[in-house]
Amino acid sequence: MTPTYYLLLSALLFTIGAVGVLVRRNAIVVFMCIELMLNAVNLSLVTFARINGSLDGQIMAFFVMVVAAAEVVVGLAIIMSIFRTRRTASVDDSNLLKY
Amino acid sequence: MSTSSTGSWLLAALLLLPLVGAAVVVALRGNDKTAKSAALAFSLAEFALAVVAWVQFEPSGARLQQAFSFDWIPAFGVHISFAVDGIALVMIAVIGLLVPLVIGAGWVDKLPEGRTKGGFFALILLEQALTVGVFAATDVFLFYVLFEIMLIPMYFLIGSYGGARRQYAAVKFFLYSFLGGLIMLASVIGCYVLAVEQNGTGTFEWAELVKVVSTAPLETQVWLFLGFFAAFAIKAPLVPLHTWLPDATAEAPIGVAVLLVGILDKVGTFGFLRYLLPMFPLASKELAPLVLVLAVVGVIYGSMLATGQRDIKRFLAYVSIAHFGFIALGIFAFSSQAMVGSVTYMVNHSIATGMLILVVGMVIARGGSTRVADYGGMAKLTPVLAAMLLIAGLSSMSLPGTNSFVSEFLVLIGSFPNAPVYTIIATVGMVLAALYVLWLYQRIMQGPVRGDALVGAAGGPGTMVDPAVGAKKAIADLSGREKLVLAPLVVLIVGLGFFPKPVLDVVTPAVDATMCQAALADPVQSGERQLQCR
Amino acid sequence: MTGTINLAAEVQQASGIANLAWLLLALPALGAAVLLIAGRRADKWGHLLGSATVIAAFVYAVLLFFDTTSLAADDRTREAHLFDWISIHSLNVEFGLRIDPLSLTFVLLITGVGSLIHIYSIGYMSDDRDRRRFFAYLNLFVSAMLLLVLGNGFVTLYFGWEGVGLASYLLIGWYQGKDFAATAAKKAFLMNRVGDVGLALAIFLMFKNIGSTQYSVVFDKIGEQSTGVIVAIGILLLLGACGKSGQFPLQAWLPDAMAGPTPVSALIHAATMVTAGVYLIARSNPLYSLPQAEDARLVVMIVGAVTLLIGCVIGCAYDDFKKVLAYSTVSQIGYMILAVGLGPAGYAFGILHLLTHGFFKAGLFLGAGSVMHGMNDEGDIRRLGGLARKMPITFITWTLGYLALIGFPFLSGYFSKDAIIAAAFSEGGSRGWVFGGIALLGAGLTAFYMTRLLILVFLGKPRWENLKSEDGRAYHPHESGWTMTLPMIVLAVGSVGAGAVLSGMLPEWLSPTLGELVEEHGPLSHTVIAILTVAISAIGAGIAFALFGRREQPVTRPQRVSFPVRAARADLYGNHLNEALFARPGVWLTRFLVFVDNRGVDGLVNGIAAGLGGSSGRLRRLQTGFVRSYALSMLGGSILVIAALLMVRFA
Amino acid sequence: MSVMSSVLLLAQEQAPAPARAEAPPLTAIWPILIVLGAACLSVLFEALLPKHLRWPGQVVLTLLTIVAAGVKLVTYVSGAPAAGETAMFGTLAVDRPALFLWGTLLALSLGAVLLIADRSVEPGGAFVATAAIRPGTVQDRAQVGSTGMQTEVFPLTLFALGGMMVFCAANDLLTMFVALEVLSLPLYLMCGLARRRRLLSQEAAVKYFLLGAFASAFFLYGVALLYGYAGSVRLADISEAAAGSDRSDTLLFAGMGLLVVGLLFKAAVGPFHTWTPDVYQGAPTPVTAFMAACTKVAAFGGILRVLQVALESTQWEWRGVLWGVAIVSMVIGAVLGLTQTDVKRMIAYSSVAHAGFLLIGSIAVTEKGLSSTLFYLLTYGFTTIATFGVISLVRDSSGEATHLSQWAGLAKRSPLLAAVFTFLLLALAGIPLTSGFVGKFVVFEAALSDGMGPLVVVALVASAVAAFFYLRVIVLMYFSEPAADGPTVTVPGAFTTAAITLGVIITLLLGIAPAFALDWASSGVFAIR
Repeated sequence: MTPTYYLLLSALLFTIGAVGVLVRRNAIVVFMCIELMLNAVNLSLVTFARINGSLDGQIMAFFVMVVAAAEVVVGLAIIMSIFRTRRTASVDDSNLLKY
Repeated sequence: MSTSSTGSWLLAALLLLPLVGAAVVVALRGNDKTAKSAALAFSLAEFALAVVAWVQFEPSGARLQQAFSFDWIPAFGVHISFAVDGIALVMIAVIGLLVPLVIGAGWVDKLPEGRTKGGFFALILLEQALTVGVFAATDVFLFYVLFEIMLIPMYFLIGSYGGARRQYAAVKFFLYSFLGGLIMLASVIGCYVLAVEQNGTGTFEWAELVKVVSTAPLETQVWLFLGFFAAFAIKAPLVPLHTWLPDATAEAPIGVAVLLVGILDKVGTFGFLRYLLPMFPLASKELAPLVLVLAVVGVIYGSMLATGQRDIKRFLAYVSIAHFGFIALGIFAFSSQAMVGSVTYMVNHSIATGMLILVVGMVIARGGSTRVADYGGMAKLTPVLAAMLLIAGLSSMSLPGTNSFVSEFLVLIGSFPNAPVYTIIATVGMVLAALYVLWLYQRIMQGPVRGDALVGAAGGPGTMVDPAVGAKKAIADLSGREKLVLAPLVVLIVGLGFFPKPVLDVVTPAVDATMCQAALADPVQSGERQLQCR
Repeated sequence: MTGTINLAAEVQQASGIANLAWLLLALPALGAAVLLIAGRRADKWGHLLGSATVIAAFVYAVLLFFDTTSLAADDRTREAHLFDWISIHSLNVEFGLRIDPLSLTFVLLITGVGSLIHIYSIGYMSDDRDRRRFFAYLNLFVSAMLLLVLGNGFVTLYFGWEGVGLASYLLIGWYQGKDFAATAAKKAFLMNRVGDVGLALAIFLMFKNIGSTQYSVVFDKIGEQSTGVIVAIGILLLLGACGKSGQFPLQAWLPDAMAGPTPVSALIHAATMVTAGVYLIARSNPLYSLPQAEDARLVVMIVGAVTLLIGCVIGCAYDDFKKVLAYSTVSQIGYMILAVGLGPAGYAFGILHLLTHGFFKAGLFLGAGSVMHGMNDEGDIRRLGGLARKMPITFITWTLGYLALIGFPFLSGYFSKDAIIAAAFSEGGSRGWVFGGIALLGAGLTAFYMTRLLILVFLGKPRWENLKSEDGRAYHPHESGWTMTLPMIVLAVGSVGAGAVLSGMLPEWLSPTLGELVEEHGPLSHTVIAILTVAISAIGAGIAFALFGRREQPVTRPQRVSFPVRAARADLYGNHLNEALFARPGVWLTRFLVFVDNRGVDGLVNGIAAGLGGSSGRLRRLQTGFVRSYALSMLGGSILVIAALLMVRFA
Repeated sequence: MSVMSSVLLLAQEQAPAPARAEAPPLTAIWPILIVLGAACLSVLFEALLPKHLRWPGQVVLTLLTIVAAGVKLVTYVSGAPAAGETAMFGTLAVDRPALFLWGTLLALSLGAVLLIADRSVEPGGAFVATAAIRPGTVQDRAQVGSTGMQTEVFPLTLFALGGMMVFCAANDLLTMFVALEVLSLPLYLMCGLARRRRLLSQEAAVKYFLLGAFASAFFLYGVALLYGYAGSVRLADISEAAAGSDRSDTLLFAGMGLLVVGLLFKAAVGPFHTWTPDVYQGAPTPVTAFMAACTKVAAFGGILRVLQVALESTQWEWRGVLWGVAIVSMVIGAVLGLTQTDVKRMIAYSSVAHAGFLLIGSIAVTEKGLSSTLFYLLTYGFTTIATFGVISLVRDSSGEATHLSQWAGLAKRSPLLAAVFTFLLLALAGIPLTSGFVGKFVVFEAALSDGMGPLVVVALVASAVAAFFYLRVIVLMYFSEPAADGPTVTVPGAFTTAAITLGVIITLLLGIAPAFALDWASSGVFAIR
């Protein structure tokens, strides 16, 4: 089977993630969707590495994971602080800043 | 590199003196009295300098004199270079003349609370310095810079010292001019790019750019022309880009209105002469009909609207719009008579309309209203004021014997051979001019006494007042100071009406040079004369 | 044509006394300046100075006259160059004076009559606290008028032309407290400006085609121009003349001008300024004499004829002393225009009639002034009557002027008017009959309305006895002081003798300027015409006697009158016409334009601003504050970008 | 392979580079090393120093770091190869533009740090003592009064700064991605640290974080696709591949699109600007200043490099698209700014408009385009820093008074501040004799000479429209009567004064005598290795 399917899959995952960001209200879930997008990218990176026959893609995937982890740390911190304040994790509740 | 020619110190002084003055006046603003005196002193000194510069000027000499130049932004070949030709010289002289008068006229005006005379006059001096710079700049970039900076003091003069709707007027004025300026900026850069393409290194020196741009193909010239034209047409202003002027004039303090109409607007027509014709000869010829139409429309439209105004100051604005129509007509009729006429028109309009505005200011100071309907029969109370209004009016309807006649006559007779139809229409404007001037004079000065303030002073409506008595009442005739302010203008109005030669002699060579750069020739040739470019 | 050539050739450089010609302008101008600047300080002696300057000018004019007569006829055209006024390359407008028989004639008339009227005004304005200013204005007028006739080019003429217009504006609006006076003044100036446009355009045409505006050059080269140009210039000049001289269609301002003090009416609106049109056409005779100018001349004649009829007809119906005289002036100037329109055959007669008219019409006006002075400024002739006994001198002088005007044999009018009528007939053909006939008819009408005036004012019952003037005072008619009667007497003498004296010598005195007087012989011999004229005038006077002399006249004008009278009372609807054609449309247009400017032009600008503001206000609602909508907009944006990129690449 | 090793190195840069066969030339990248090293050091400060020493210690350290980095930079520049060189095995391209951007970033961050460090304007500084405390609670009210502040902001700043510097110099996309995160993550946190109005602050942080992460996902996917296209993430390789290859262009252009979107988001270019107003308004003003100035510089540094190095050969495809983006950005910025009622939001929209102008310069793929954009970044950065510095001074009882209505008649209360702010606004509007004008001028000049006339005209009209809302503030300050309970203007402490003065002076200097800066900006082009 050709690697193209993996590419399509990763595109699909990426899209799902993006759509998730748009439709889900809970900040945590939204954040998880973003993680999903990153991992979709990882998939395609690895696939391309396979296609191009070089390791760089795979290594990049590791980097992405690291960065994602860092993001999680920061993100959860922020989300926690606002959750403690508002007693809700719904991103729609925080819209004091507008217009 | 920095170059300078004889008399350049004069020009430098002309530029710096008002700046110093502004600084000093600001420093003194704590005490109105001293600040006022300082401002007056500086403006008078500036005027003296201008006179000296005029005397120093060699009409038969080089096109640009008293020049000096420094590098500013070598990367773009931008210089700080100033010089005057005949046209710039007369305008600078007019500025020098008007500013002291404006200061004198504003001597006792009441300002909005929290504002000091010092700040007011300092801004005026600053504006003076900038306008002098605009007329004297010989580097297009520098010209543009000053052209924009010039807006800021005026913006504050209108905005903080003006009438009820001053905010609206100030912002409108600024945005109009700023938009025009930005469009011009596009053209300025365009010219520069053209220069880079042609001789590798770009320059903003006016003389250089003229060489480069005037040889560009028609289409390029048209686009660049339009960019400059937009800015100048807004400044001048030509219909239909004029609507900022009535608001600005109506809201600005009298003195500022004088500077606005008498000096700032002239930058537009000056730009026609200094930039449009020499830099874009082909485009100028191509688009002349457009400008002529706008000009003639302006004459008729402005005159008719003037008669339709209820507010005296708006009236003044529309009168100027009509006059600017004449000036534009003269410039784009492409004959040296008409062009000289336009330049003298710029001078004379500053004098005549300047006086008209000042006199109206004195009327308003007495009647306490800007509505024409609040006045009538004032001549009985203030005969001298009436006489002044009439003189100013007669000059702005360009009656022979007043300065304006010479210029209007030159514009019309010079334009006729090339643009007969436009000229005929404009000539009809003469009748309208008489109409609006006499209309205003009748409404304010003649007939039975009208208006609360006046009737109060005259004691009962429509009563025949004995001026001796009227003078004792609230409405007094001109004070010594006011007479002193108006006297020089009256002298000039009559003097230049009979002996325009001094002005004509200074202006004509510059106009010839412009005609020649634009590759134009007189329609009516007196044979022996042929143009030689300088 | 021939006349023109040697005209240009003959211009001499002024020398000797003629070099001082600028004094003619300077003296009155100086007087005016001093009086205006000195202000109230000059109240004491202002009138004296004012009169003195004009009298001095007159004296100098007389000297200059004899100096000129001492020269050979061909050397009598002289120019004095004062300074270069406006000079740019091909355009050179010099400020110079042309001293030739024509201008000298006018100078004498202006300064002469001017002096008399200054003297008269001393008395007439004695109780006006602004008399000084009045004299200043009069001086200003004299100076401007002299510039008009003395200038050696069309631009200097234009200068004087507008100058007298200004003076006339100031003097008509003298009683500026009254709205009607102010309005009349404005009207006069505006209608004059309309004429001036014509004059100005004529000047532009000269510059375009001939390259100069100086008489010498223009008259020299005018012959080489195309017929179109010549006719155009001719008609444009005529337009100017119509404005100044109250000729059809610009006649409406002259009657209103009577709002000014009577001396003004006498000097400006009878004797001098209003005849400037005649001067202009006579001055331009080298143009009008050209065969190509035939059509222009015809137009001139038509205008003259029409005007003279209009004047007479309206004159018959008015009840205002001065307005009747005003319309009489209109029609008399009509005669002059007709005369100069006749070309070489008529120039001299036009000027002749102009002079005699200057005498008797000024006299008539001064008489009217004297009457009104004695009658609390009562101008309604129906409220006068039987004043002959009360003010004998006024009566006699006035009657002499009256006789002169209606052309009583061997008084001045007889010579001048008959000459014109004869010349009109001698035009020959149907034209001759038409214009001659009109002129003849005019003579009859003139006699009629003047007689009516005479009867209603001086003869019949004193209808004023049991009336009060509007300010409630009773009338106490009395003869005026000597300063007023003296000028009247002098002018009366003039109106009696001037014609006889001048008719002989004037034509050949003027010939250096106007060319030789061409004597043509029409279908009727001069004697026949003379008899005819006298007869018709007699008939006119007779009818007037029949109508007004025998019956008692109502104090108020009868309202139920026939159409012609109503029409005449309404100035033959001239004003209505102006109203309908220009004034009202103008007002409407102005209102419309003001609307357009506010709502349209400025509205557009503010509209754009408002539009931006509004759209901004709406667009910022898109910034909902919801993260997810932001994310959506980002996603949408990126999809667009990518789609666009791919489209650009693959399309 | 090289990528891997280099990135490993990058990850442990604070440690001196291990001796290897070919020792990487560190001289070029000392500034980065210093900044990142100091960042770690100041983390240690947080951990070890006693509370009362932290603030002074951190401030001193941060300022020293920036100065030291600056000195290193200057010393290097004097002897740097004109063509530029690569460091860290080609992951970093240290060329003239990069050096110029570094200089700009360091200078700007100096100003920003001064603002951040100020504790006199807001007693105890603009930052919350303990971000963990819930707003509205007793402790919260207590800590508003307390003069302590969260000094973690300093290491965060330094990390962000380091990330930005790497970002401008990154020579391959992976480095760029990592740098992007290194500069973004601290900023997310810093947004949430405001002492006053903590709800807004936290909301800003959340929004910025979620959207930022979302955008970096796009960026990353773009990287992946380009990697798939070119087989390498090196900019040079990508441009080579794009120049001539038979691979499917779909990958190229989809990747390019996603990549560019990620960058445009950071640069706050419309329509990817939606986070800007909210975050600018909610974040503590000093942080806003830092973001507005430095992030823009870094982001456009990256955009310039990507467009001019990697995508240069395909410019005819993407240029039209970016034209559209630039126009949208300018229009959004100018139009939406008109009706803003909050000064910080207004400046945010103005920054969107300015991003549009900058983009014009960036898509002119010429030396002029490069140098003009660099110059514009310099001018805009300083003006912005000073602007936010001034904004932070206008306060009332509840903290900063950012609502425009509170600014009415300010000129009467404190003429000096009004004058300074007016000058800065005029600079933003691009009035001559301010740096703003010269910046616009050079950018438009570059655009015109690259045949983008229509775009320039649009830009000019947009800046005329934008001028209106700057004028509106001036009108408010000068021509309106002050509100009765209007805000007071606190006398700025030494730090804020220094920052504002720095910004104003440079704004004026670059307006009057821009020659030297222009020469620096045009001293060289990107090194393509």
